[in-house]
This record gives sequence, structure tokens and C-alpha cells, in this order.
Amino acid sequence: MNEILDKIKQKYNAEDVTIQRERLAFVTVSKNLAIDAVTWLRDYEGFSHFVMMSCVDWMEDGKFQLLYLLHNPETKIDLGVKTYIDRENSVMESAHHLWKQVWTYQRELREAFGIDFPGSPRIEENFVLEGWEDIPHMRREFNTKEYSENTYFPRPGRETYDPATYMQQKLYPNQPVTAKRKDNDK
Amino acid sequence: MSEKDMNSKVNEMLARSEANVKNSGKKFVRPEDEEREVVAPDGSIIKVNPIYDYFSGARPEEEKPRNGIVEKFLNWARAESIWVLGFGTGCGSIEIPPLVTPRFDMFRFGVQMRPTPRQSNAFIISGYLSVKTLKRVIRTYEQMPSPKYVLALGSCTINGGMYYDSYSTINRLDHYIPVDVYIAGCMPRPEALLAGFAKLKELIKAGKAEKANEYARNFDWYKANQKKIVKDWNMPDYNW
Amino acid sequence: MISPIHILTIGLGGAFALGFVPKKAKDAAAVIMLAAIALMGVLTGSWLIGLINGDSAQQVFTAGFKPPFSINLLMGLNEGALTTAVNFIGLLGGIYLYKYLKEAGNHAIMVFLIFIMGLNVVIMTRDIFNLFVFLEIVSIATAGLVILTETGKAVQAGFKYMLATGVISGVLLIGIIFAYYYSGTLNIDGLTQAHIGALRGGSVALLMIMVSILLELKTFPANGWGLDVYEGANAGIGAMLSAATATGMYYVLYKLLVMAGPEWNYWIALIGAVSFIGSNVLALKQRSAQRLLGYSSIGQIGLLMIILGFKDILGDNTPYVAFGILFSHYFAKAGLFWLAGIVKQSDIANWAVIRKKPYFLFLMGTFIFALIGFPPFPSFFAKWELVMELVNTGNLPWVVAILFGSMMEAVYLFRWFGYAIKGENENIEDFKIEWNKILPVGIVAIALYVTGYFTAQHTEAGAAINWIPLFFVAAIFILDFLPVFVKNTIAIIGMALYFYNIYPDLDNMRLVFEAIFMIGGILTLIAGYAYKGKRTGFYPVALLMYAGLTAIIEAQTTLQFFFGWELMTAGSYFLIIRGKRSMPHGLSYMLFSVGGAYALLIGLGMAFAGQDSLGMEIINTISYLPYWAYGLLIVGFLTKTAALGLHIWLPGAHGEAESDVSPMVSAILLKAGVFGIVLTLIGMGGESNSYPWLPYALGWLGAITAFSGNLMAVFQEDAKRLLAYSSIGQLGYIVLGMAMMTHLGWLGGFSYVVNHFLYKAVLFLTIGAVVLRVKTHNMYEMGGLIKRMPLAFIAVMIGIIALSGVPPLSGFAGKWLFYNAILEKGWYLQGAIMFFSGGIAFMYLWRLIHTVFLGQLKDNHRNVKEISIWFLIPIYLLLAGIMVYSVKPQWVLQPLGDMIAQWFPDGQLTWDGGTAFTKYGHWAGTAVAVTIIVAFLVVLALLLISTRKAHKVKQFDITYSGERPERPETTHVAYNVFEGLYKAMWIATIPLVETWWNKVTDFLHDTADIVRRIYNGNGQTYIIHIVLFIIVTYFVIIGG
Amino acid sequence: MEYITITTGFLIILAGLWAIMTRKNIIRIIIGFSLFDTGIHIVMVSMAYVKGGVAPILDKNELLTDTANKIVDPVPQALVLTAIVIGLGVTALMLAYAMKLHSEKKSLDIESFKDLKW
Amino acid sequence: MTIAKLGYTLLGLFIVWNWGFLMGATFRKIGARLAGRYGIPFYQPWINFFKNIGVRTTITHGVMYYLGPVFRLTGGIGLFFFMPMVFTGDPNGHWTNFSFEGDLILILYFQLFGMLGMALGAGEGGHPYSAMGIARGLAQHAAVELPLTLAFLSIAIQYDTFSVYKIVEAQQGGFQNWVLFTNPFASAAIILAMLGAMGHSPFNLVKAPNEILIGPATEYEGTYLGFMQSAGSILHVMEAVLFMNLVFGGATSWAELIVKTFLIYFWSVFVGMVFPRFKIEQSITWFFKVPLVLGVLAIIVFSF
Repeated sequence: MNEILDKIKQKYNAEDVTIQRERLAFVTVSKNLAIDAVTWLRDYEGFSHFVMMSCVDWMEDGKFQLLYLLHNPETKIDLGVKTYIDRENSVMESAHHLWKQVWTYQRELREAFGIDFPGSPRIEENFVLEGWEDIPHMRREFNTKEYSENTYFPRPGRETYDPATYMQQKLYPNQPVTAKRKDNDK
Repeated sequence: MSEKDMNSKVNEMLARSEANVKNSGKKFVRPEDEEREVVAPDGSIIKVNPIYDYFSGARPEEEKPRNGIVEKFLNWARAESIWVLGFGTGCGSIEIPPLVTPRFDMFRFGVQMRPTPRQSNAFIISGYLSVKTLKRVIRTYEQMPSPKYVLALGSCTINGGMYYDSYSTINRLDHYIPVDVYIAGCMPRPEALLAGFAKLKELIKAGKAEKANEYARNFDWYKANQKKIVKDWNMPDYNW
Repeated sequence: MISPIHILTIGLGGAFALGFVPKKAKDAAAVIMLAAIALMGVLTGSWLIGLINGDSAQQVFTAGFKPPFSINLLMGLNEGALTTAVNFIGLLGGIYLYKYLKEAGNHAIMVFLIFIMGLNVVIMTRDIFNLFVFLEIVSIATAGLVILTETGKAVQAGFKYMLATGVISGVLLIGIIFAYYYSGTLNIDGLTQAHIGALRGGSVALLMIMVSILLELKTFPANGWGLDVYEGANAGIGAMLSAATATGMYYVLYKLLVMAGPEWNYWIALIGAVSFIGSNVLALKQRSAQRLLGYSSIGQIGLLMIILGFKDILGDNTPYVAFGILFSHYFAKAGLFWLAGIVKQSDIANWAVIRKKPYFLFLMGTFIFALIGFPPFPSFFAKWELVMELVNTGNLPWVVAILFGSMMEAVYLFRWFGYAIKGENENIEDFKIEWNKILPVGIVAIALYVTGYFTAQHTEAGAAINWIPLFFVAAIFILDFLPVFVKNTIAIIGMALYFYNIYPDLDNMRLVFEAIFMIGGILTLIAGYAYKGKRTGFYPVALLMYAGLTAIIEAQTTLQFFFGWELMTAGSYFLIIRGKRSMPHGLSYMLFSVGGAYALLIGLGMAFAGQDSLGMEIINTISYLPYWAYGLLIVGFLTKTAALGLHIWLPGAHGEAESDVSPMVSAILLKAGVFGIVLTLIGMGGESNSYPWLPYALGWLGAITAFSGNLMAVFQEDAKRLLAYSSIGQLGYIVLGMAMMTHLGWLGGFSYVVNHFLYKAVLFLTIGAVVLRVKTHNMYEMGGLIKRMPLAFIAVMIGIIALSGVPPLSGFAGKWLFYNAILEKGWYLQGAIMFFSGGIAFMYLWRLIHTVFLGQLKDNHRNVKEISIWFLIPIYLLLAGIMVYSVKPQWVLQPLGDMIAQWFPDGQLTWDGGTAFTKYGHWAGTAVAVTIIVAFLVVLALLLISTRKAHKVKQFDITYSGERPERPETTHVAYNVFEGLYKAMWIATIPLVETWWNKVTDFLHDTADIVRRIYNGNGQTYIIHIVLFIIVTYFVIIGG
Repeated sequence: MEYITITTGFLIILAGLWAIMTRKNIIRIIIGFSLFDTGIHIVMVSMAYVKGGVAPILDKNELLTDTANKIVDPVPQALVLTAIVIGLGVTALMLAYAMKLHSEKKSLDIESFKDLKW
Repeated sequence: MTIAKLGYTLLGLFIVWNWGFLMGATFRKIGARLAGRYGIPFYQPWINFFKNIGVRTTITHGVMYYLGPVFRLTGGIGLFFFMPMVFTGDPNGHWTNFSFEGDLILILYFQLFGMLGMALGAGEGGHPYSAMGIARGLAQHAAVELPLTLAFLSIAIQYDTFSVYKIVEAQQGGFQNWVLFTNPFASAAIILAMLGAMGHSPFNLVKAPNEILIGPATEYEGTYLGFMQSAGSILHVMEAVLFMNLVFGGATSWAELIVKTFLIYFWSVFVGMVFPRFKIEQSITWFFKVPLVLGVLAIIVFSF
């Protein structure tokens, strides 16, 4: 475990090494080296299985964080290679040539976050949404409620309650509210 | 970062993203929906518009009921012979299969399942409906012969339910196709469904289940609603 | 009369005169040579005419001495004819080689003249030593010509030739001297009188003489040197060698065989047969045109040797037979060699270039058909006579050997011809035409037709042949430059008039077939109006086929029958091979046809055995091995009906043929085979025949054919192939019906004959017309065409209902009759197989109509038009026929029944009004039709009343699980539709028959490829061959 | 005596044939052919020999009676002349061929002239 | 043919139509009871029929599509016309219908009429499932036909006739005269092959409802469907009547006919309820095994 982390640190200047569990670790490499690192892990270090690829929107920092999660079937180690890309010019080198299933992940990311992966096959195609015209819906600036209200004829008179407080009020109307509303939406 | 800053930043980003989307060039069209050219055997070029060429697409017309007793008899027959096409996308559809079990046994009410919309006169729509599935619902609904009845099964179908604020699920089915019977609940039990059938029978026998004609009458309104949310409209305006 | 000795004078004089011609005056030299040859020709020609008119033969002695002290020449009828022929071909060859010799110089011209002169003398001489001298002159002249005019490979070949002929002539010389020693004479007549073969030691002398002459004839296998020369030398010289030298040598053999005595006949025939079969088999692997011709030449000489060997049996007919074959060979081979010189393509695959000048193709076809022995060429009549005589005298193995060799020859010649007709010719350099080269070729081609005509007139049966259709074909051929419209009209009028003229002369049975041939022909020709342009070559061959068909019907004699049969084969071959990808199928069609024709030929020969006349009635009374005879006849006819085992040509041939040709060859042509089978079965004596196993086997064959044909049809993706396989199946029904040899069976069979003609013509015409519109045969590329071609759809629908036997259409008549016949005859299992085939037939019929007309219309077919009106006219006329037959079956079945009653009086249908009764059941065709139509209309009316206005929708307005279909291609169920059936029945679709035939051909080709390696190109090896040949012959003939 | 010549003749024929069939050099083959020819000529002449006969020149009177037994047979002698002439012609032509073949392939080995085969 | 005969025939047709519906309902009822359900009311098929007739919108893909159900129903009605129904001893009796127009062979081949028209009509609908269903149906039909043909031939040999009426006549006078007992091989072949002809499970892949959406009829709706139901009910009865006439001694009265056809029908229903569905190649090979062997035996027994 440490061995591979050392190697990747040395080779790709990996920072921010997190050992999550005994067999799960994350490293962050720079955008330019990310695909190189993944390729190297696949070809030389036995991380032949591509588990998944995902994205986190760090809106405040103006970054997208991409994660390539790899698995080594020999040593049973999972290694997540993270990288940050610019949020405004969200283009990332495509990894479709490494695993075919990357195609699909990249299509998903393109649809959900608007990250472009030039050269990735069928990247243009719809993933789950058909004919989506608004900004990518997983970007955090996208307001789903507002969109829904504007688009889908909301039923008038709908009220929304926090289940915890609502149920407490309903069941124990005489007691002070103890349940804290979790304010999720900003 | 203060809330104000945050908001201004968000607005700024929003504007940029929208601009990005608009500037990013042409919208994606599925290859099979693109106009194409084929070469005829005699060498001439034929232009194919896959969205309209293959379909009749004529507007539906109102189908006048027959006169008096005949229509009554027919309505009775329709009520006693409800052929159901099920459409399930979420948890709702799992409530339909119990109806054929000995416990609920819908057959004794003259209700039975049919595999094709052409041969069904009742359409059970269950579960939340995303834009994507709504397209299929519309197409299937339009393909059913008149008179046809729609049973909306479950809260999600009727008003969006817990997905009321989702970017992809519709809120109110009856803005897109007419609904005869609403079976509320999350999820309604099979008994509720049976009750729904009973209600439908009542309506049919009373001659009030003429929603197919309503659809034809308000066709433009329905279509406008449908087209508002279905952006990649790849079927004709009316699916015969 | 000028003495024939002056041939020598002219030849030598001319040669001397050439010496004085200045070297630069090459034209003058060449003209002198031609003049000299022409003069010799005139001389011998005048002798020939004189001799034909009854002058007596003249023997010339030089210097007033008697043999052996003088050279003596004989000018008899044979000599006159042959020398004339040699001079004629020499003249033509001279013309052909005109520029070539001119460039080579005066010496070459001189040598050529001497060559021709030498051959003249070789033919005429009666002195054996003189013979040797002139043989040497001829071979030196040949070698001289080669060395004077050629370079490279040809010179090598020339040297080998010199070596070989040197050794051979040495052997000859030894033989001659021994012969002289033992007999004291050099004169052939003297030697004959001395019975040289019987003298002590004389037999060896004779052997050496005979063997060396055989070797000079390039007998297989000691003939490598000859082949090399044929391949290497200029085509003009090859032509001379093949035509002139071989003719001369052959006559030498003829002369010497008299001297050798009758005991040599057998050996000559045997060596001839070995040579014939051997070289034809070895030729199978040849790719080089000239070498191929060389092999063929040797083969032909082998055949001629067989004829010589049987001269005692053939008796007075020998010259007729020999000259027939010889002249065909002589003209055709010269013509082909010359063509090879013009085309200048060594690889036969490159001969496709000849198509750039279509008339050359005609010439090539003429020569090839003449070589194989097709009418109207002399070889046809000669081969007929030969086979008749040989079979008549019980020499069946020889006939088989001859026909096997001929078959092999047909294989490679037609393969070659196939390349010429259908090969890829895009990238091959075109060839130039020079007048002096094309002129001789044209002349020999015409000569072939003329000699053919006169050969036919020579015999009584041949003279009775009706040539009018052929002249009509020739006229159409001449008019081929006219546009389709004119030619089509002429053809239709011609056929109609002809039919009108002859139909009163025919009995009912023949009338049925003639009506199918002629009316069917006219109807399918109407479809020809749909074609634009000239359609070069279509009308002559189509009419040739019809000429053959009508000749079969009209035939009074077996010769006429066979004549018509072969004409039909040739015509249909050309028709079939017109299709786009039909080359391999055309070849296999031709080979099966030729094989079948040979079976027929033997059968007819056996029929003739012990009979006085050649009348058609002789097949009713075959006494010589009748089982075999009838069997062979049936096999011969089955090749045309494509019975299982002999069917592999049909699917491709019919499937790839042109749109209006497919119905001709399917609906019409196949009936010729049925006609033959009908004739044979009648000949066997009908119901009470004494050959029970033949019809029994035939019945099983028919049933299995029906089954496998239909099953294969189910799995076809190509619409026309599907129909073609269906034809195989349908013909299987007919064969089964006929084989039952009962009234009902025959009635069923005949009802199928009529029906199959009607519906298969409809189906093939319609599908063909559709193919013309959509430009593909693959059903999965069509679909939904009902929207574009409703009339075609109706035609196909009625066609398939009729075919499947669903009441009320006409097909049911056949089924019903068959059931009754089966029950009566007791062939239950065959019947069950047949009816199962019917169920299978239903599948492919549905597939046909569904995948073509129903389902999804393809994008690129959106604008296709309804099929051509010219196709619709015949189609709807035929449909009218089907409808009449369906509604009033008694109008067809009653006359047919009356006709069949003359052979099978028992078990007829009894008619009560419109109801037919058999022992077992009843069927009221009209009433059934009326009932069904009324019920249909009532139900339709009910539907119309109870339905509101039906909304017309388009092709993708289908329920698709909420989805929309994306493309018609992916929505049309058409490819591999019967997958389930295939999984269950794949075992029955293994192409065993095709595999078997492939194995046979592979075996022959591999054998050929291995054996031909004895010709390793080394001159010394060839000498060894020669020496071994001599030794083996010695041990076989003398020692054995 | 007569057997010696005829035997010699046949031996020469065989020698010639042997040369034709086994020697690889074309010139030798031609020489073999010449031998073969010569052998035949000798055989021919010897066949005509009549024991004790003289040349068939009828210059003496005694030869005029019973001529056939006193002179050797003149016919083969005439024949042999022709044969020699022809043999000469053939040999000459063969040599011409040899020249031409050599000029083309610069070789006289018969094995190298196998361009045409099968 | 008198008007009376036509009248009787049409009456018979009406009876058969109703009996077919009732049998259909019974089949459903049996299925329901087997599953422990109450099941449909017995009159459900009639309601369904009227409901279908009352459907307001109708589509048509073309003329052939429109004619498909007409062919189908004509096929059923024609089959009825050519089949002698009730044996009364008079070959031209009222219930022999129009069987004077043709014999067993006519009946056999006329079965294809409706099939063919239906196939063509459904084909024009352009639905891939229709084509698949038809392809399966044809393949299976061919396989069923082989043992059936053999058995029919065997019966024809036995009685030396193709006339259905005569075959029925020959079986009169007690059940021991039935073909079932006089020709057991043919009967066995027919009884097994009959399952395929009836088209119930395990041989109903042709119209597998959930896989290929009831196959050929997938595009048909409303009136068409009503007509096709009618045709189906008539054809079911007629198939049963055919086997009854050939194997089970025919019927001397309508009551006997109803009982016998019901039992015959019940046999196929019973098997259908018990056995799961075959794939098409399985069903073909099945028919090529036992029923075919029995059919061949039936032929062999009678050809010596």
C-alpha cells in the first residue's frame, strides 16, 4: 500500500495522500499528469480494473474534482486518483482508450457537469436526459426546484415541511420543537 | 465568503454557463433523427426526414358516441370488458401484478391485461414520470383506440409526489394527457386499484368517460404542454 | 484435268520463283505465295468437283516407272476433298499470316508454301518412302517457319519439335526399310497386298510405321513437344498445325491402316480413346488458351482415331462420320487458334476482353459449340451417327468413353467461353482487328454453318429437320442492330405465326406442351418491351431456345428430337449466362445439360438398336437393354427438370438470369424435361409397363426432390433463388405424379405442368420486374413494396395462393388429384413427403410475399414506380389463366383427362356438372370458388358496416412498446426468418449433392494437375516419352 | 558380314538415342541425332546388301540376267541418299536452332529451355 | 341447394360461433380455477366481442391489412361450410352443410386460407412481431401437418375414401367402430398432433403475449379484433369437429357434438395448463419424434 503511494508520489508529485482504509487510498495529481498516472497504474502496477469515475463540484473554488477509482485485483487495493480541473473551462483529457466503460462515465459527466472530454466516443450523445437544453443539471448553480416550478406546472397549494419538525409538531404539539431543521438548500 | 458574495458569484456563473451552453454549437441530435439522404435504385437522391416521413401525424378527431341505447349497450360492454395496458416506471407498477392473483383476481370484473395498446382501452400509468418516460406515455396513449381511459396510479404520477422539485420528473400528468381516474396513495394498494376500476366502470356506464374526445378537443393545449418539456421531440404530433 | 503432280510443280515452282523476287518486294512475294496456294487449291478443287461428279480416281506415277521405283500419287475422292481442304485452310492461313510472313521475309514465305505443298503430297502419296520424305519436308517446314519467324519460347518449342519429329521419322524410316526388306515394295497398295503385318518380321516393321504415324499425330501421352509448339508458336502456325497438318496426318493414318489390316483397328481405337480421354482430362487445368487448344486438338484427333478404329463397323458411314468430326475440328480449331492470335491473351481468364467486340464472341461461340458437337454443326450429325452405330453394334463401353471424353472437353471449353462471356474485362488491354486476320476467321465460321447444313442433308433423318426456325433465328441475328421494340415485335409475330401454322399437326399431348412453350414464350417476350436500347444478342438466343423447344415437340425422328434438344440447350445456356453473376451457374448448367444430353444420346442409341428407322416411335419398343435405355433417357431428361442430384445448376442459373429470362427458363424450359419424361414413360408402356422399378425409383426421387427443393427455398435470402429452388420442388411433384403411372397421377402431373407454368411465370415475371425496379435480389433489402406496386403484389399474391394449393385457386386441383392418386397407387410415404413439402412451400411463399411486399418500405424505395406495364400485361394475362382454371377447373381437367385416357384408361375422374368424383372423394371447383367468394364478400360487407372510417396510417405508426422504430431496415423482419425451423431441420439442408459434385470435379482436376506434370518442358523427357510409347505399344500389340 | 554392318548400325542408333536422351548439352544432342541418323542409314544400306552382290550399275552384260541376285538392291541405296539429304537438312536446322537458343539464353543446357510446360 | 339448407347452415354457423365463445370462456375459467381464482364470467367473450365492435377509432395500414381479418373469418366460415357437422344418415342432410362441395382434402387445404390472409394482412401492418409470429406459426404448422397428414391418409386408406361424411358414416354403430379403436396409431398421432393444431401451450409461441405481443394480431384492434375473435372461436370448434369426425365417431346430434368437441378441446386445454411453452425448434422436433413415428406406423399398418 505504502509502496504504491510512495511510487506515485515520487513519480507524479502526488499530493494530498489520504489512506481511507487499509486498502483504499486517494491521491491527487495535477491535471496534466492524471491520465498518465492512471495509465501507468493500469499498465505497470496491476490496477487493471476501472471501478468508476466521478466528479465533485467545488463551486466556491471554481474547480471540478475528478476522481478515477481503480482497483488492483491482485493486491485488492483500491486507489482513487483525484485531479482538479478548471470549472469555467472544463475540459479534461479523455481516458476512453484505457477502458471502454470510461466512455459511459465520460458521457455522464459531460451531461451532468458539462465537462468535455475531447475524443471520447459518443461523447455528444444523450446520457439519461433527452434533449436537455439548460445548463448541466449537476452543476451546483443549477436550481432544480426553480427549474421544476418553472417547467412542470406545480400543483398549487403544496406545502413542504421538514419531516422531523412536522412530525414532532403533529405528534407532540405541546412540546417545544427540539428537532433541528437541516437547512439543505441555500 | 458572505452570502451576498456567494449569490453574486452564483449569478455570474449561471450567466456564464448559459452562455457556454448557447455557444457550444449545435444541439445534439440523435443520429437516427437526423435528416438523411438515401440513394434510390435509379440513382436519384431521396431526402428522408425521420421525424415526420414515417408517420401519418394527422390530428385526432372527436369520435361522436353512437345514439342512445346503442351507446348505452356499448358503454356497458366497455365497462365490463376493460382491457388494461400497464405502464410502470417506478414502485407503482409492482402493485399491478397482484391483481391477477387469486386474492384480488381482477378477471372477475372483466378486467384483463393486454400486451399491446392497440387492443387495450384502459391505460394504467404508475410511478413518477420523467420527461423521458412521458414521451413514451404520450405515444402509447395516442396509439390506443378511442374510447380509452387513463388511470393515474400513485401520487408521483398524479402530482409529482416526493419528486415535485426534481429537474426531470413531471408534476402533473393531467396537463399532458387527460386522466379519468386518480388513484392516490404512495403507493396505493391493489384494493385501491380495484376501487379505481369500479370508479372507472361507473364513469363509463354513465357515459362520462369521454376523455379521449377531450384530448382531441384540447389537442393544441395538450401538445403545447407536452412540447414545452419534451425538447427533442422525435415523433409526429399525433401517434396513430 | 491437270495432273495432280502439278501441285508439286506449282509448289516448288512458286518457291523457286520466290527466290528471284527481290527481298524488298515483300508484297509481291506474299501475293505469289497466295496465288500459288490458290492455284493448288483450284487444281485440287477442280479434281474434287470432277470426282464428285463421277470421274474416276487417277493414280500418277512419276517418270513412267512403277512403284517402288517411282513416286506415285493418287487423286481419289478422299484425297481430292482433303487436299482441297488443306489448300483452302492454307490459303486462309496465308491470308491470316500475310503481314506476319511478310515481315519475316521471303524465306518464310517460301517455307510456308512448301509446307502446304508438302501436306498436299502427304495426303496424295501412295508411296511409303515418299511419305517419309514429305513428312520430313512438312516438319522441317514447320520448324523452319518457327525459327524464321519466332523468338523466345517458340524457338524452344520448335527445337523440341525438331528433336521429336527427328526421332519419330528415324523410327519411321527404320520401319519403312524393314517393310521394304520383307515385302519388296514401297507402295502402300503393294504392302497391303503383301499383308505386311502377317509376314515374318513384317509386323515389327508395320508397328514402327504405325507407331511413328501415331506419334506424328501427337498421341497422348507422348505429345509434350506438340503441346509446346501449339502453345509457343504463333497462333497462325498453330492453326496450320492443328487444322492442316493434323488433317494430313490423319489421312496418312487412314491410308496406312488399310495396309496394317483390320487387326490394327482395335489398337487404333484404343490408342485413340486413351488419347481422347487423356488429353481432355489433362486440359481441365489449363489456363493458357493456345495450350488448351493444343490439348483439345489432340483430343479431337484421338476421337478421329476411334472412328478410324471402328471403320469396319461404321462401314459406309465412316467417311461421313470422320469427315463430320474432322471438318468441324478443322474449321473450328483453325478459327479458335486464329482468334487466339487476334485476342493475344494467353490466360483464358483474360479472354473477357473479347466481349469488347461482340461479334468475336459470336465467332468464338460458333467454334466452341462446333467442337463440342452442337447442332447445326457437322460434328453433331457425325457424333449422332457414330453413337447410333456404335450402340447398335453393342459397343457401349466405347460410347461411354467417347462421351466421357467429350464431356471433359465441354468442361474446359465452356469454362473458357464463360470467361469470355462473363469475366471481368475492365483492366485488360483491348485488341486490334486486322482485316487479314478477321477475314479467315469469319470464313471458317460461315463454312461451319454451311457444312453443317449440308451434312444434315446427307442423311435421311437429317434432311427431314425443319430449318425454318433456325433461319428465322439467323434472320433475327442479322437484324440484331435494330432496337428492341422492332426485334421483339418481329419475334412475337414470328412465334405466333409459327404456332398458328403448326398447331393443327400436333396431337393433344404435344399441343399442351407446345402451347406452354409458344404461348408462354410470347407472353414472356412481351415483357421484353420493357427493355430499352438494342439488347444485343438477346433475341437470337431466346429464339434459338424456342426453336429448339418447338423442334422437340415437332420431332418425327429421334435425330430431330435430339437436334431440338441441343438447340434448346444452347439457346438457354446463352440466355442464362446473360445474367450478371451467372458465369459459374451457366457453366454448371451447360455441363449438366451436356451430360444429360449424352445420357439421352446413349438412350436414343439403344432405342435405335435393332430398329429400321429413327422415328420417335422407336422409344416405345426398346429391345436392347431396355431397363438401361429407359433409365438413361429418364436421367437425361431429369437433368432438365433438375431432379435432386442433378439440380445444382438450377438455383444459380435461374436466380441470376435476367428478369424476363428467369420465367423462360423456369416456367417454360423445365417443361421440356417433363415432356421428355412423359414420352419415355409412354414409351415404357404406361400402366402395364414391365419395368416397375424405374417409375418406383422415379417416384421416390420426385418426392425427395420436392422436399429438398422446397426446404432449400425456405432458407434463401435471394428472391429469385427462392423461386428457383421452388421450381426444383415443383418439378419434383410433377415427376412424382408422372411416375405413378396411373390416370390420376398423370392428371395431377399434367395439372401441375399447366399450373406451374402459369404461376411460376407470374411469380418470376413479377419478382423479376420488381428486381428491375429495386436493383437487388435480396429480399431483406426490399419490403413494403405493396405501397408502391400494388398490382405486382396482387399478382404475387394470386401466384402464391395458386402455388400453395389453397382453395379456391387452381393449385388445389393438383393437390386434390395427387391425394387421390396417392391413395389409389398406394405410395403413401412418398405422398406424405410431398404434402409435407407443401407445408414447407407455404413458408417460403409467405416469406417471398412478406419480405418483398409487406413489412417496412425502405427509404430508398420510396419513389420506385409500379413494375413496368410490359411486365404487367403478360402477368395479368397469365393471372386470367389462373382465374379461369380456378373457377372452371373442368375446362382444363376434362380435356387433359381425355388425353391421358388414351394411355391410362382406368380410374378416370367422373364429372357430374362441375363436381369431379374419384373413387375416394369429390370436389366441386366452381361451387367451392363461389361459396368462398360469397362468404368473403359477406364478411367484408359486415366489416365495412361495423367499422367506422378507418384512418390511413403510415409505416411507423405501429405499437412499439412506447418507442418509435428508428429505421425501416431494423424494423423489417426479413433476414433469416425461419431460424427456428433451421435449428430443427438444419440437417436436411446440408448440401450433400453439391459437395459430392465438387468432390468429383476436384478429383478430376487434381488428377489432371498431377498427371500433366509429366510434360516437364524438357525436350529429352519428351523423347523418353516417345521411346517408352514405342516400347509399350510394342509389348501391348506384338508382345501381348 | 552383313550382320556386322546391321548390328553396327543398330548400335550406332542406340548410341545416338542414348546421347539424345541423356546428354544435357544441345550440341551433343544434335551430334547424337546425327549418330542416330547415320545408324539408320547404315541399317538401310546393310539391309539392301545381297551376299556377293555388286553395285547396281548395269555396265556388264552378265549382270543383265538374274540381275536381282547379282546386284545389291538399288532401291535402299536411292532411299538412303534421300535420307542423308534430309538428315543433313534436319541437322542443319537443329544447329540453327542451337544458335538461336544460345543467343537467347547464353546457354546450351537443354534444362534451361523449359519455359513451356504442363 | 335449397334455401332451407342455407338457413340451417347459417343457424349451425351461429351455434358454432356461440359455442366457440363459450368454449373460450371455459378455457379461461379452467385456467382460473387451476390457479385458484374465480375467473372471468362465462359471458365475457361476448362482451369482449361487442366492446371490440364498438371501438370508435380504427386504423388501417392498407387494403391488405384491412382484408386480413376478412380472410381469417372467411377461412373459418368456409371451413364450417365444407365440414359435415351432425350425422343424420342423409348425406345431404341439413347439418352436413356444404360438404358436397369437397372432401377432407378441401378442408385440410382450406385451413390455410385464413392463415394466409391473416399473415398477409398482419404483414402489411409492418410490425416486426407480426412477422415473427407468422414465421413461427408457419414453421410449426408445417411440422404439425406432417403427422396429421400421415394419420389422415391412414384413415383414408382404412375406409378407402376421403369423404368426411363417409368416414363418419363408417364409424357409426357404437364406440367400438370409432377410428380411435380401429386405427389406434393414426388416432394417437392425431391426438398428439392436435395439440399443435389447437395452438395452446406448449405450442403457443406463435402468439406469445409478452414476448411478441400476441404475434400476428399485434396491430389489430377494434372491429378487426372482433372479427378475428369470431374466426378464432369458429376455427377452434371446427378443428375439434374435424378430429371428432375423423377419430371419435362424429356426432349424431348437436348435443353429442358439443360434448365431444368440448372433450377434445379440453384435452388440449388440459395439456396447455400443465406444460410450459416450447421454443419453436423444440416444438418442431417434438412433432418429428413421437407423432411422426406414430403417423408412419399408421401408414405402414395399412399399406400391407
